[in-house]
Amino acid sequence: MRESWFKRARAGLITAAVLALVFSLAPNVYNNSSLLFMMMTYIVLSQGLNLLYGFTGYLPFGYVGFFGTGAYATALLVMKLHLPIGLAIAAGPIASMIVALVLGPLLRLSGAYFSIANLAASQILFIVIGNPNLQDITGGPYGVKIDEVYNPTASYAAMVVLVVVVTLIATFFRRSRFGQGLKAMADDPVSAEMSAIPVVRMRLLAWLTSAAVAGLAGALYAWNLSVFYPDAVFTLEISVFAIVFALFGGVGTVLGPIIGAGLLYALYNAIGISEPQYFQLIYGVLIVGLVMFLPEGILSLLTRRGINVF
Amino acid sequence: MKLKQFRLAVAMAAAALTAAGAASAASAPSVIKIGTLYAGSGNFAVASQAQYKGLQFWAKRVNAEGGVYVKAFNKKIPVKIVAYDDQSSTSTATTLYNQLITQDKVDLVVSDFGSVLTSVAIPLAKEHKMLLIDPTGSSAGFFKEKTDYLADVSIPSSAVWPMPLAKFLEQEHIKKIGIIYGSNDFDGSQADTLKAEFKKIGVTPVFDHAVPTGERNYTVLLHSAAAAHPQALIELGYLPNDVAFLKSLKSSGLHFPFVFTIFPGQFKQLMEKNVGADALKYTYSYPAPPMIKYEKVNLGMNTDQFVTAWGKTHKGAEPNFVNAGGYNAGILMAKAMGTSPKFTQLGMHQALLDMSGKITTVVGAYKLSPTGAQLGQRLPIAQFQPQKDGSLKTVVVYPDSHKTGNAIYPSPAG
Amino acid sequence: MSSEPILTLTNVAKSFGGLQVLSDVNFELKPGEILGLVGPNGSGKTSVINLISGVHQPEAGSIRFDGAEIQRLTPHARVKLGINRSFQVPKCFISMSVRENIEVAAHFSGHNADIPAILDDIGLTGMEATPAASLTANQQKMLDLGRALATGPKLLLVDEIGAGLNPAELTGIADLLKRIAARGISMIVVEHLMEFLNKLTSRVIVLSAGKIIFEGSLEDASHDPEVVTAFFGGAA
Amino acid sequence: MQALLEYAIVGGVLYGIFFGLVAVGLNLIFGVMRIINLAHGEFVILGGFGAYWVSHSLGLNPLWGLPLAALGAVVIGFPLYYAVVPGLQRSRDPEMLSFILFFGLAQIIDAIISLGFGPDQRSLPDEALGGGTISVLGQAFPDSWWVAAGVSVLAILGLWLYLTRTRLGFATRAIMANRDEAYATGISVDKVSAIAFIIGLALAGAAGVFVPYLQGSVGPGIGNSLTTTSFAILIIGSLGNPVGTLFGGLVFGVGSMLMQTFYASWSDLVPYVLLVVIVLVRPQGLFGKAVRHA
Repeated sequence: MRESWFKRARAGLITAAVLALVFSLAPNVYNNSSLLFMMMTYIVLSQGLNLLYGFTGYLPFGYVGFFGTGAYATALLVMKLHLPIGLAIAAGPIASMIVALVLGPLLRLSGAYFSIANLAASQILFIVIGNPNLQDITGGPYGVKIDEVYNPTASYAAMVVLVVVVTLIATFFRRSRFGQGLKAMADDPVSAEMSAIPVVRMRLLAWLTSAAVAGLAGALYAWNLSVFYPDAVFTLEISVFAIVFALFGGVGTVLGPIIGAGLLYALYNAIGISEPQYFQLIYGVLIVGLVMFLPEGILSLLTRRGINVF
Repeated sequence: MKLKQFRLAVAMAAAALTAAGAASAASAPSVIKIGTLYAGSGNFAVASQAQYKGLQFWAKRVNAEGGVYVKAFNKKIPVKIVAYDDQSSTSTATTLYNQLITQDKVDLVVSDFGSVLTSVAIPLAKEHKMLLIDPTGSSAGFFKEKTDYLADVSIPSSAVWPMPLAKFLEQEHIKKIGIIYGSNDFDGSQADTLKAEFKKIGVTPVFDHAVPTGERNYTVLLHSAAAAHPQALIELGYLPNDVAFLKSLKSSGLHFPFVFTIFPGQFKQLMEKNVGADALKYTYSYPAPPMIKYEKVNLGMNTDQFVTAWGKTHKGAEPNFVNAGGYNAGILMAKAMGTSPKFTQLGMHQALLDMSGKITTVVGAYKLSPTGAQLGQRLPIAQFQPQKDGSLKTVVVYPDSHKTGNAIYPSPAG
Repeated sequence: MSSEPILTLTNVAKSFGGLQVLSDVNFELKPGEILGLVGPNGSGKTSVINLISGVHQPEAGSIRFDGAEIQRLTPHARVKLGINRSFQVPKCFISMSVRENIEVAAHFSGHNADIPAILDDIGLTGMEATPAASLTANQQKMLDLGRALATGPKLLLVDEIGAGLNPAELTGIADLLKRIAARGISMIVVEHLMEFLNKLTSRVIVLSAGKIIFEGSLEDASHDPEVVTAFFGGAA
Repeated sequence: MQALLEYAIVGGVLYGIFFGLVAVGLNLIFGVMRIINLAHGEFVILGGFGAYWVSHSLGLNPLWGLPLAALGAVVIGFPLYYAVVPGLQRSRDPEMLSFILFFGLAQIIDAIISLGFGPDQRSLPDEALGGGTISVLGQAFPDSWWVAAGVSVLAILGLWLYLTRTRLGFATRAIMANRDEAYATGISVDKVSAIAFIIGLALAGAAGVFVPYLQGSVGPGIGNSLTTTSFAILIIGSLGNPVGTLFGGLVFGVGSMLMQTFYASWSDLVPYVLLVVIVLVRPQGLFGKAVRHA
């Protein structure tokens, strides 16, 4: 009755393979690897945000909180405990999942209340981690430095792997009963309960997955950057970019966030490097225009023509 | 998945790459490319643009003379500045430094103003084996190990800035001291130095408080400080902090016998415009060139020449210290290119080291350590003393070698 | 059929923000039985259904289903035990097709549902691929019912399914509910339309201001002075 | 110690009253239209830049920024309302979509301010609002703080009178209570809502006039913190009730000042912690009836 798992996953496997190929070869063609790295980071973050927003309807405005938590967990474990970088990176998503568990009660809130409370929560993390009183523990506003493990090539490769992994997770969300259950919850949580869907548990699972993705992205970002200040990994701009990229491509799909992040981040650098202040204007207009005319993202232009978008 | 979908997936994923940009051309010896960043907005905008203007000023003058003399090619080559706006953001700066190095393939990288925006350039420069010319990033943390890829050229390491201040306070027997400082490398390392110096003479600050770098309202903090009754209140901040601090101090109606801030000594005109001469009177600061003059220089213009030349190209405006710092970075780079037998990063670094201790410029003595720190100039202490006509006179009160008058302490109230 | 009650409510009470919506509710339901639940607006009928289905939890009292206390269980756990409901305002998964609506419920409940049979029951055969969003309000009501049936319920709570239907449609629904009951599924039917209810059952409970004021046949209820006052007179 | 405590409390009351004004416009718009004006902070900033412009370019007293804010609210608010609000209210998820749309608007306003005024922080001359200090309990505060608090009380009182003593205000409250029923009773919902929208923006702009005094300066980029702080205050108070917002402002103001006085480096946490704790513990606010089942 249902297609085999391979048939269902095929689009995702192909997408992941193409992304892996593109980003593995790209540095040979274009060697600002910081830019390529950032593009991958935003693909991962947009997709991670999509896992929550696209499938459950919860828009995490403070998504950057998980990113920053992952970055700091990794950096501090290297600095303070001198853990090998691999272990320290593994701790990134764990730390962000712990934060997500603590913030779990926010999922009781609906819609905009959730978003704004999540935003406040990310600000709290930022203020606490960047607090001068905690300088001895977190480095406070003076930031952290792990240049002894600085390795742009290896961290780049790790980010390629993360892009693949997050594409496969999104494929699972898109093509599995689990994902269908999440969609049902987003449509109507009460009816979903009445379809035997364990709403609270599944929502928490999506929340944790989404947080872990951001935490891992943050961990790799910390490794790649090796010197950073709290505002570099907690700036609201990161949430904003992830939201705009995902919305632009189209949430609830696998390709949407990839296309949104890829296109817009490239545009950002085309315009943003020379005239950054115009970019904010363009983003603003883009958001307003999308909500008013294309709330499902650019991929909905295809959907409307009856083309099934993966 | 249908074939159509597959094609779509491939095309969309590939779009990211195509859009990311075209390959860049290799650098030609027909022009020397100097890459730098400036902040069009944010915390560091004002100071950063001042430094950038100083660098541009240098480039314009050099090009008017047919370019910079490069010994390795034995000819003059015009200079081109490649600059991007990092909006005071370290993450944007990271991408942009990388852009300068990998895409624009600049010949030399000059970091943006201040320690925060310089910090991210240091590992990048090291990774790409590029010499980072650092005009104003002076955090003590940068200069801990020997390196070939970092040279602080225009201002002393911020850890040594407050030494004369500590000595002056000791000389004046001021023992009850309050410190308010921005929590960033620049201000934090100065606060650390001050506290360490005080400790040596058995003084513990009666008020010691860090504020966020973005702090704009000191009203409440000033009342808390006043409750500790310090004789001297020292505020270490960036330019916007000093503006806000002095404004809050004035509107609060509080009075302290001795008030010190960093930036009025570098941006006196701007400060007078922003906070009023009234708020500045009797306060102390580090007077920086061109406020203090270096007449005998052996590289570039001396202070008076610099002020005059600047005025000619800037509608009569007076340059500030950071303008001079940007200019100074330019002339030192030019000197390095003019003396290094090889046009390589290591060659130019060696040339910068070889010049150490032999050169005085518009910002004073130049002395580069093997860790990249600048040890040349020490900043004196000056007080802004009101004159009969209501103007403020910058009186250098310490050390004796620069002294132009006596400090008025305690400052009269009202 | 056993004579043990499948559902027992004992001293159930519920309030919202200080307003007592139900107090001291006691009744039983036998397997395969259809019970009518009537009462004026705001008398607490839907609250009873919400408490049994787990959308809300009672402050006091117990709810036993199939021999076990369930008042602390989550709604989805109760669905797995065999309780389901329809909603007064249909709550379909509007981003999904008709078939997916039913599939999701069947999958998560673990019930091996006969989907073509359910589609046939609810009159949506041939519309499997239609998006739920483009169904008429009545069709959405039927889909809501179909979703409930897909979980293989032993007890079905039906909330004002007749509202807005014409007489022919009402007869059809009544026949359907009777067919479902004949399969051994117990039912509580909340309804305003007495004629419709009359076709389904003879046993009704009348609620007024959160209390049971009558239990018995519909015929007797219409002569009960307290019921008449609750519906037509006195303070609303 | 006691002097500091008194200082923090008196300061907190003034600061809090002012923040009541900052938040009250957001409250009105949310109450009437059920849309979250995430560009609220930016409208406050616009008010601040209006006052700066009036003061620096026209050489007038910055208080002329108040009528300018009202005028600006009409000029911006009227077309903005009809361009986006009715459409949003017909959409499938007005609350969430409005949230995103107004966020985009915030970005646009921020960018326009940056392009038009440059990136610098702007401040206003103290002398314009007196320049001296007024003391209560021996604690001196700048005149500007007292003026700001006074104007805030008047504005909030005015809004309260409008809502309780005028026909339009009555209609506004009817819409807050139940939009559909208001339609049914023949209230011209769009017109009344548009007026409420304009009043909301005008109040935000009016608050902005005093931001350079109370916050030290005004500049692009502080919008987010103003919006979240307003949201916290709105939730502490209650929806739709201007007096509740004043109360919320006081809780925030006094809390904030106490923290600034005794644990200054943690004081930035105040609005965020208040917000998170209150939405979790008591989503209906400390000072109101339940308006939303979360």
